[in-house]
Order: sequence, then structure tokens, then C-alpha cells
Amino acid sequence: MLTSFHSRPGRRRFLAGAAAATATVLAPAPFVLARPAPIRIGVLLPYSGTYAMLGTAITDGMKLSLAQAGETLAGRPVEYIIVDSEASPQQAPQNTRKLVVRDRVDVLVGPVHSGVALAMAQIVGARGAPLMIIPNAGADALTRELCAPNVFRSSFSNWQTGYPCGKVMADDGHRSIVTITWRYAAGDEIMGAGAEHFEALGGRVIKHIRVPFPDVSFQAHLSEIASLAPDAVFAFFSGGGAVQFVRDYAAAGLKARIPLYGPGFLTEGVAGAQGEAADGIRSTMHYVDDLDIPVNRRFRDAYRDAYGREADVFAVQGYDTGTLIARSATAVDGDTSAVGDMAAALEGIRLEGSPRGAWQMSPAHNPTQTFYLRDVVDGRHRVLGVAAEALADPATGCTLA
Amino acid sequence: MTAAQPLLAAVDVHAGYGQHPVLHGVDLAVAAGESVALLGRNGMGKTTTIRALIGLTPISGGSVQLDGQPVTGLPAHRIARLGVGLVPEGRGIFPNLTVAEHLAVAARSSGGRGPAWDRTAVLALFPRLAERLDHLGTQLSGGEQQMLAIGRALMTGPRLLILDEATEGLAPRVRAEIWSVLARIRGEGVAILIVDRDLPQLLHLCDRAAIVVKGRIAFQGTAAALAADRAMQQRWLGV
Amino acid sequence: MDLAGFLVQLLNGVQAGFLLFLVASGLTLVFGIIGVINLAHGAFYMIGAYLAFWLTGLTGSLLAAVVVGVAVLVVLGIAVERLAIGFLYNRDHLQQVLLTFGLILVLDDLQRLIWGSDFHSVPVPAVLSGAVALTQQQDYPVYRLFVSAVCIAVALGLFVLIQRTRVGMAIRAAASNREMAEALGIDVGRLFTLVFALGVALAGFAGMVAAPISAVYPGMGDRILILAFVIVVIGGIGSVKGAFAGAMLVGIADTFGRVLVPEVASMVMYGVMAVVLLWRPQGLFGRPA
Amino acid sequence: MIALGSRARAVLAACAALSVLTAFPWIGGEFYVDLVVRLMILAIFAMSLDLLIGYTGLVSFGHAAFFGIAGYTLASLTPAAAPANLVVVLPAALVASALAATVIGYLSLRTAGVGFIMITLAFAQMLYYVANESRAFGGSDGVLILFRPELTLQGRPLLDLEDPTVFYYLVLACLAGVLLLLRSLVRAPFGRVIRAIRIDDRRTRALGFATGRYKLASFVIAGTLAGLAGFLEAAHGGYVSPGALSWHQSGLVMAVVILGGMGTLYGPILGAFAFGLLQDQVQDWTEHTGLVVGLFVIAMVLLAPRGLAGLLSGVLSGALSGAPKTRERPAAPRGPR
Repeated sequence: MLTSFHSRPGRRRFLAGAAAATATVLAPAPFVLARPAPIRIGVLLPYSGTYAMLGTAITDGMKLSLAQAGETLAGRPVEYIIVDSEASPQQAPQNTRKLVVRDRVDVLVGPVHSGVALAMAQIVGARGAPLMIIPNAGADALTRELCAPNVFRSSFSNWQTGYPCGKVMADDGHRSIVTITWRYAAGDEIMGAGAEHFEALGGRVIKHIRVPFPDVSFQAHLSEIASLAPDAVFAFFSGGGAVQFVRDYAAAGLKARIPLYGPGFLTEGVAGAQGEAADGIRSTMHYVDDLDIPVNRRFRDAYRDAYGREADVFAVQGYDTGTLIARSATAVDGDTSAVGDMAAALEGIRLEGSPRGAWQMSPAHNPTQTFYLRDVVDGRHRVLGVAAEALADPATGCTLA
Repeated sequence: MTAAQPLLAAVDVHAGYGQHPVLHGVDLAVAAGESVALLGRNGMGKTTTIRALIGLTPISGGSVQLDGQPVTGLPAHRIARLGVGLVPEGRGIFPNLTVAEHLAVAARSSGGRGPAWDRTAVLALFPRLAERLDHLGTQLSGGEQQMLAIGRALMTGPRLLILDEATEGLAPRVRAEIWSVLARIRGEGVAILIVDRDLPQLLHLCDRAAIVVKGRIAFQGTAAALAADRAMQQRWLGV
Repeated sequence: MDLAGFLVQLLNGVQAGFLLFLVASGLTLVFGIIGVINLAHGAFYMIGAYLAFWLTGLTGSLLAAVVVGVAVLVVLGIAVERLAIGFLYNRDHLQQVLLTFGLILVLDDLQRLIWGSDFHSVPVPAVLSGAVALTQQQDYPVYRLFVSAVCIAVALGLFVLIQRTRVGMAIRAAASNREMAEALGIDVGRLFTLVFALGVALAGFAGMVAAPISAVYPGMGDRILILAFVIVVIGGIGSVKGAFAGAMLVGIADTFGRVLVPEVASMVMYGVMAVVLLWRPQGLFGRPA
Repeated sequence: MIALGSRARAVLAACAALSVLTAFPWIGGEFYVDLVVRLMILAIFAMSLDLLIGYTGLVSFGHAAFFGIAGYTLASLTPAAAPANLVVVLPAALVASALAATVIGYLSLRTAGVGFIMITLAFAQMLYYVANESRAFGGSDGVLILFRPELTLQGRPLLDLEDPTVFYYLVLACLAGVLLLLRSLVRAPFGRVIRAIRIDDRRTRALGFATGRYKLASFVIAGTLAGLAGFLEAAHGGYVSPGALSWHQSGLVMAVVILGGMGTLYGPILGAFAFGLLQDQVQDWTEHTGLVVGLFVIAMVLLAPRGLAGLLSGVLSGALSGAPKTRERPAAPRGPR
């Protein structure tokens, strides 16, 4: 885990960069190698708390991408100014201002948590600068009601991750399901999308079980599910909650009786911790580790070489974020003050080199991308097919389109 | 004054609470097997003297020796284990322990230094406690609590028993019983340092007496001498 | 809810209660005996879970991990008491609250330094990994039943230790009147160190036993801390018996709250606590102050 | 003589601090002005808790409840497309906090000591879960407040709080106002009674004071002022989340009060600035903020039991020889009696 912090710059590095820039101005011109001011990338991601692992993977993916671009963008060196968001929405406005106002970053990357994202997007959207790229947070509103010209997302909307799963369950012949998730916005958005789709295809939702967020005692709900005896269970939890839910589900003997479905996050990044209990769980996701395309294999090798760990979907989102930054900075030839032009360069952009397979930026600034159907075998995800091709978020309420 | 090497010897002891000094140089000695009455009006420093001697109140100056060994600054439990038993003001009964547990928790081998008291011996001394073995501390009468406090102190196998107001608030009959028990304990060779209001009984029990006045020992001498000196009693004890 | 469903949920509640008791007992001991409000109790629970994860990985056996882990925690507890808590017995409770609040921050960060931020899990030992059939649709994991048995054993052990042994008497004596206990030759300082270490070990032990049925992750101690406080207060501060009753009450109320009133489920136990306190401010088994 | 000297030095220090704060928007730069606003809000929050902990002897572990309620009140009264009117939302937020404090205080004050600590925690946690799980309040993601309230009189804008400088002076004025209010309060007869309650509730009651009413009054005043802080924080950040009601928030402000020095009004202010600045600085040079801040807190408890205020009064009175004396208080009763 610590490897990711070796190049953590903080303020000292920032000051060093500033000093170098000053020296460039003051020193007699002919004797100085022109060293342009660095492009400052403000990163607001969690490095502690529940989402620390995600923040680290995103950062590493992004750094890998920009390192492959040669550590310079249109001739300007890249400098990271990293702030730990602790995934705490309360600190979000303050941290955002720190990066945007004090450090005057050229690009803002973050966050993981939807609540943090809503606060950040509001501030950055209202200021019209800088360019902001959301590498994870899936809150639907970010690319719907709250969409803004300078705010982009390189990950997914919650709606996208749940919607395809409804069809998968119907296609597998299930007529009735129980949904279970935490009682919070992401849970409602993901489960809502999947359940609606399932009902539209003729299925019936027996019950929506909502667990207090971020509680992880599921035993009572599992007993309830056993009594309700649905055809299938549609579940969304992430992180520690996902680990425990999947293990408890198997330990209660439900796995053998009632198949478990969910958005990819139910097993993504935690399948190892879930062990055998995860085997056979079907999920839909915009990325699969074993996706057999050349870009993905190259990406995974490079990531492993650089960090000694396996890449995951968060690393991919970080990687694509890096690509978006590079494309936008190159488009304005390093003149990051032209935020509008940077944003324009990302409008409708198609990322052929994404490890998840090519995807396109929608008019509402959300990836239009393929969702794969996968299951887990021996702790690894296996591609079973495509659940939804080029799936776009409905972007209801976004005025950009 | 008495034996060549007293059991307990306090020299020029200073002590107090926070920034309020109470003792300004107490000198006191108790010989093995001897009983000494510690007298003085309220607020003169009797209880503080006792607390300082057994390590409950930190000593800011002077020294205390037990058997010639310096014990100044030792924690209370170390001093207790050297053979000093305490029957404190207010009795210090544990509300959540039964009578039997009080005796058990205090019991320790005295290392052959003091007379060995065991449960049987203590219960023989206070037959009433034997009937109350399973009662909690809170369920005892005042007299029973006092007996338990004394019995408990004896279980530690003390060579020196210190009693602070051991008969206060008790019915006359119970008091009489306590005094007679103290006499028996004295008879076993246990040294006694005692604070009480009952001067005649004290003078009857004790070999010697010391009077504390404003944090110093104003008088130290035989009980008989104090008994004879009405003027001194009047002056320092107000009797 | 039919009868079978009711009984299954009751079992769930009781089982949850047992585990909660394990956590709360250490807190109530430390709270009741040495008068320290240990906010870091949950952090020690988390450290225990991480030790279980780490040591199980090293030794391949949860039992070995628990044995070594408890030893580590006892040492940790002694160190914390000697270096910090021990200086605060005569001070305001608030100072202890603040100190242990600082301790949470330190322990959380140490955990991250040592084990990183990944989620981990501890496999259920093979012997205990099965399930027993309760009804036609319901199985019950053997390990959860085993955890209940362990908790009962610990409860009995604590009862014997406190009520029946000489050390237990000394602990009770020192808790009610420290100076008097000292004057009887009891080394109260060492006893308090022991009690604190015991509390830490109990918290960590709970974390270790819970590790196979809960994920091991950063910050897992937070929620458990508040729960343990609720239980201790419901039961009466310092009363192990009360902690048991409180844990059962909370476990059962929480379980049925989730199923019957899911909209307000997380408030149920706080409601129970408020009602109990308003009815008996000293808690179910506490003595009036 | 010495007392007078230290008094004069204290007044001097206060004036210096006030003038620095007044001039700060011109010297601080946008970011630090923003930071100081946050610190001043934390200071108001901490002072309000100090009235309870330091003066009345009521240790509330649920003070964040009132802080959060005011924030949520602002959020729910702010229209989607326009700023709310300060004249309406500020009183509304304060009233909401005061009402909550009245109800919670009335019920909680039936307990005492550790029971009080816990029942206040319980109420705050209940509110936390209401916010955390209700869709109307944005659940765990919280609610955005898209516009800071503005002060308009008959349609004419008087104060534009979107202007950072204006907002800064509003917060500074609130800080000064709260300080003066609490100062006169604790010096008034009311203050003497609550301090007597802190030392000995029973004896104060025996003297004929209805201590229950005084405690409730103190609780409501503290809750209302916490509401002021919560209102300002929500307006400042444009965002309110269940975190504002959480026990972490209650713990943090308690740490600030104790760290700063209980029972002094300037202590909590010192604590807020020290704690906030430390956290901000540490964040810049290590990701292990908790380790550094935690060790600092532990060291402060062990070495400076009277908090920063105690240290500072040591400096001001020139009595630097030896650590400040611990205020001796009888050990709290422990265990069943």
C-alpha cells in the first residue's frame, strides 16, 4: 500500500516547483534551460478510511497513464497535489477550495464518494474552472441535473451499473426477486435501475430490503430472505459490506438455493476476501480483469510492473482519467487556462485505448460503454458475455446535451 | 525514649494536600508491642499523620522508618505488607464484598513477623461476624462494620495496628466490646497506634500518648503522665 | 411473521447479543472498576480482528492466532496503561475521554501503517464451517453457534474471576475504595494495569472471534464502540451482569427492528437506551448513584 | 501587582488577536481567509459546549445534534434556484436548534454523570440516523446548499454573503458576539449559579435554586449557539451531511474544548485554532494525520491538563517555573456505592 505514496508531493514539492518557475523568470535567459511551469493536477481521493484502497488504485492508474505519456503534457511537467479526502463529505468543500483556490490546480481529479462528488462538482461547476474529472463516484445527478461544462466522469453512473442486471436476471428465467442494499442514494439508484428493468421485462420484486448504511450485520435479513424464498436475490454492497454479505449469504446456506446477482461492485476487488462464497455470483460491470483484449493485457502487465499489484476496475478508471487529462492538455497545447477548450476536446471523445474496451464520452459527460456479464470462479472474474452494448445513461435533466 | 530501635519511627514529617501543608514536622515513635494514643483537637492533623505514616498521603519532608528500614515514599500497599494494619476513619467497608470476602481479600501470611491471625481466630474474637459471613458490607450494622474493619486489619497479620476513631458513633455496649477486644489484641503483642475521643479508655489502654497541635507533636510521654496533668489536657485537648 | 420465522430471528438476536456482550464486557469492566471511559475500546476490537487475520495467515490456524493475539493485546494493554492511562486515575473523566480519543486516532493510523487499507477476511476453521438445518429453507452457520458458546464460556469465566477468586475480590475492593485496598496491602496500581489489559484483551478477543463472520476493515471499531457504550449504559455501568442483559436486549431489539420496522431500524437500540435511562437512570443493573 | 500585570497582558493579547483577525482578509489570501472562517466557526461551536462542560458541569456527548439541525434547517429552507433570506433562515435555524435542545435537554437532564454523557450521545445518534437514512435529507450523501443566504430588506440586498470578505466579517462578528454574550452570562448571577451547580448540584439546590431549570437553560443556550455555528458552517461549505450530527463531530468539539481549556471562554477559541491549524498543516506533509494529531492530543492531556489556556495563563502570569498545577478535583465516584 505504501508504494503509492513514494511520490506523494504535498506542499513541499509544490513549493519546489514554484521556486524553479521563479528562477526561470529571474535568471538571465540565455543560460537557463527553459523549464516551463508544471501542470498541476489536484487529486482529492481517500487514502484512509473505508475507501482508501480505491483512492490508491485510482491514483496509481492515473500516474501510470501519465507516466506512459512521458511525464510531460505538451512540454509541461506534471505535478500532483494530493489531498486525502478521507471519504468524508464534510471536509469536501474545504478540501476542494484548498486545491482550487490556494493551489490553483489546472485539473481536479476526484473523488470516490458520491456525497463528496456532489459538493465538489457544485463548487467547480459554479466557478467554471478548473477541468474536473470524476474517476469513480457514480451519483446519477452528477451527469444529470448537476452536469456542468467543465465536469466529466470517467467511470459510470449508478444507473448504468444496475440497469443491465435486470435483463440478466430475467434472461436467466427468474420471475421473482428480492433486492437488498444499504439505505442510501447509491443503493437506491443502482437497485432502482435494475429492479425497474426487471419489472419491465415481466418480473416481480417481492421486497426491497434496505439495511442501515454502512451497517454490516446481515443475519436477520438473510433469515428474512430465506422465508420469502424468491427466485433470485439482487444485491448491492461494496467494500467490507460486500465481503461480509456474500460470505454470510453462503454461510446461511442460501447460495445453493437462491442465486445471487448484483452490480459488479458486489464482488469487484473483494472476491479474494470473499473466497469460495463468491463463486458463481453473476454481476454486470464495465470492466473485467480477464477481459481478453490487447490493451487490457498490456495495461495489466504495466500496472503490475509498476506497483507489484494486480490492477482492478478502479485502476482502469484512474488510467482513463489520466488519458483524458493528457488529451485535454495536449489539445490546448499546454495552455490550461483555456478551460473551455480543454472541455471541448473531451466532448464526445472516444477512448480506443481504454483497458475496458473502447468507450465514448456522452453529451452529458458520462462514459457510454459496454457492460459485461461475468461470474466468479476461484476468486477470479470470468467474462460470460456482454450484458449491454454501448449503454448510455439517460442523462435526465442535463442541459448540456 | 523507649526501645533502642522502635518499630515505627517518624522524624520531622511534613505532609499536606495539594498546596495546603498540614504537618509541619511530626516526630513519633511506637515500640514493638507498645500501644500509643494519638490525641489532639479536630483539624490538628491526627488523620493526616496516620495517612502519612502508611503512605496514603505523600510526605514532603522528613522520614519514616519501620524496624529501622526507611519506608518514606513507599506506596501504601508496600508499607501495609511490612506489617501495618489500618482501621480507618469511617471504617472503609467495601459495600460490594461479603464479610467472608473482606477477610479473605485481606488475608496474607505475615511472614512470621507479627502474630498470625486467621479467619478462625478473627471470628473467635468477633462471634457476631461468624453469623454474617455471607452478608454484604452494606448489610451490616455500624458495630458489625467496625468489628469487620478491625478483623480485616488483623487478617493482614500486622505488627502495628492503626485505628482512627474506631468507636465513633457506636452504641455504648458495642464500644465497650471494641475496647475489650483492643485490649486482647494488645495482649497478643500487637503494637497499637490509636486515635479516639474517649480519653479515659485511651489512657487505660495505652502505654504512651502523643498530642498533635497544628501539625506538630506538642507532647509525647507516658499515659500516666498525661492522665496526671489536667492542665495539659485542658490546654491541648479541651477536656 | 410465522412462529418458525420468529424463532429464527430470536436466535439471530440472541447470537448477536452474545457477541455484543463479549465486546461490552471489557468496556464495562474497565469503566466500572478503574473508572476509565475507554473510547479506544473499539480500536482494540479492530486491532484484534487484524491480528486474527494476520496471525491466521502466518500460522494457518485461528486457534493459534487467538492465543498469540491475546498475548500481544495483553502486552499492548499493559503498555498503554503504564505509559498513558495510569497517569489519569485522579483526573477528570474528561481527560480520559480526550486521551482515549487521541488513542483512537493513533491506533487507526497504526493499523493502516501496518496492515494497509485493504479489506480482509479470515476463513472459518474447517471443523466449524458447516451449517445446521433449522427449517426447510433455513440453515444456520455452525460457526455462529460456536461463537455463542465461546461467549457463554467467557461470561462464565468472567463471573468466576470476579465473584469467586481472590483477585476478583481484590478488584472489587479496589473498585469501591482504592485507598482502603491499598492499606490492606493490595497493589492497586498493578491490579488496575491488569484490569485495563484484561479489557483490551477482551475487546481484541471479540474482534478475533468475530473476524471470520465479519470482514476485517479499517474503521470497523467505530460502530462497535458506540454499540458497546449503549449496552454498558443500558445494563448499568460497571455491571457485568448488566452488560449481559444490555447486550441481549440490544441484540434482540436490533434484530427485530430490522425486520419489523426497517425504516427506523438503526434508531431502535438508541430508543431502547433512552427509554431505559429515563426509567432507570442508573441502568438495569446499576446501583443508584 | 502581578495580578494586574497579567490582567493587562491578557487584555493586550486579546486586543492583538482581535486586530489580527480584523485585518486578516487583507493579509491572509483567499484560501487562508476561508480557513480562518472555518476555525472561527469551530471556535463558536466549542465555546457553546464550554458553557455546558466547563461552566455547568454537564458533559454532553451529543452537542453535534444542534450543530447539524441548524445546518439541515438551512438546507431545507434554501430554495433550489435562489438564495434564502437571512432574516428568515437564521432565526429559523436557531429556533430549530433551541427547540431540539429543549426537548433533548429536558429528557437528558433526568440523568446525571456518565448517564448524561451517554443519553445525549443516544439522542444525537438517533438524529444522525434520521438524517443518514431519510431520502428527504439526502441520506448519507448529504444535501447541497447551492446558495448562501442573503440579507435583503424589502427586496433590497444589504449583505452579499457570497462575497468571502463579507462572510468573513459576519463570522467574526458572530464570534465576538458569542464571546461577549457568554462572558456577560457567566459573570451574571446566572453564571454564578451554574458554576455552583458544577461544583455541587445538591448543595446549590439546598440553597434554594431550582438547579434543574438553570441546567436546562444552560443546555438550551449552548444548543442554540451550537446551532449558530452549524448554520454558519452549512452556509460556508454549501453542504450539510449526517457527519455534522455524528459522534465524531461531538467528540471533536469536546476535544477542542478540553484541549483549549475548559471553563475559560478563550480556551475553546485557542483550542479551535490550534486543532484546526494543526490538522491543516499535518495534512500537507503526511497522510498519517491521525498519528500526529493523536499523539499531540495524548501529549497535551498528559503534560498540560489545563489545556492551552492553562499553558497560556502560565506564560501571561510569567509563572513558567514548573508545570501548571493540576486543578485538584476529587476522583469521581467509581463503581457501585
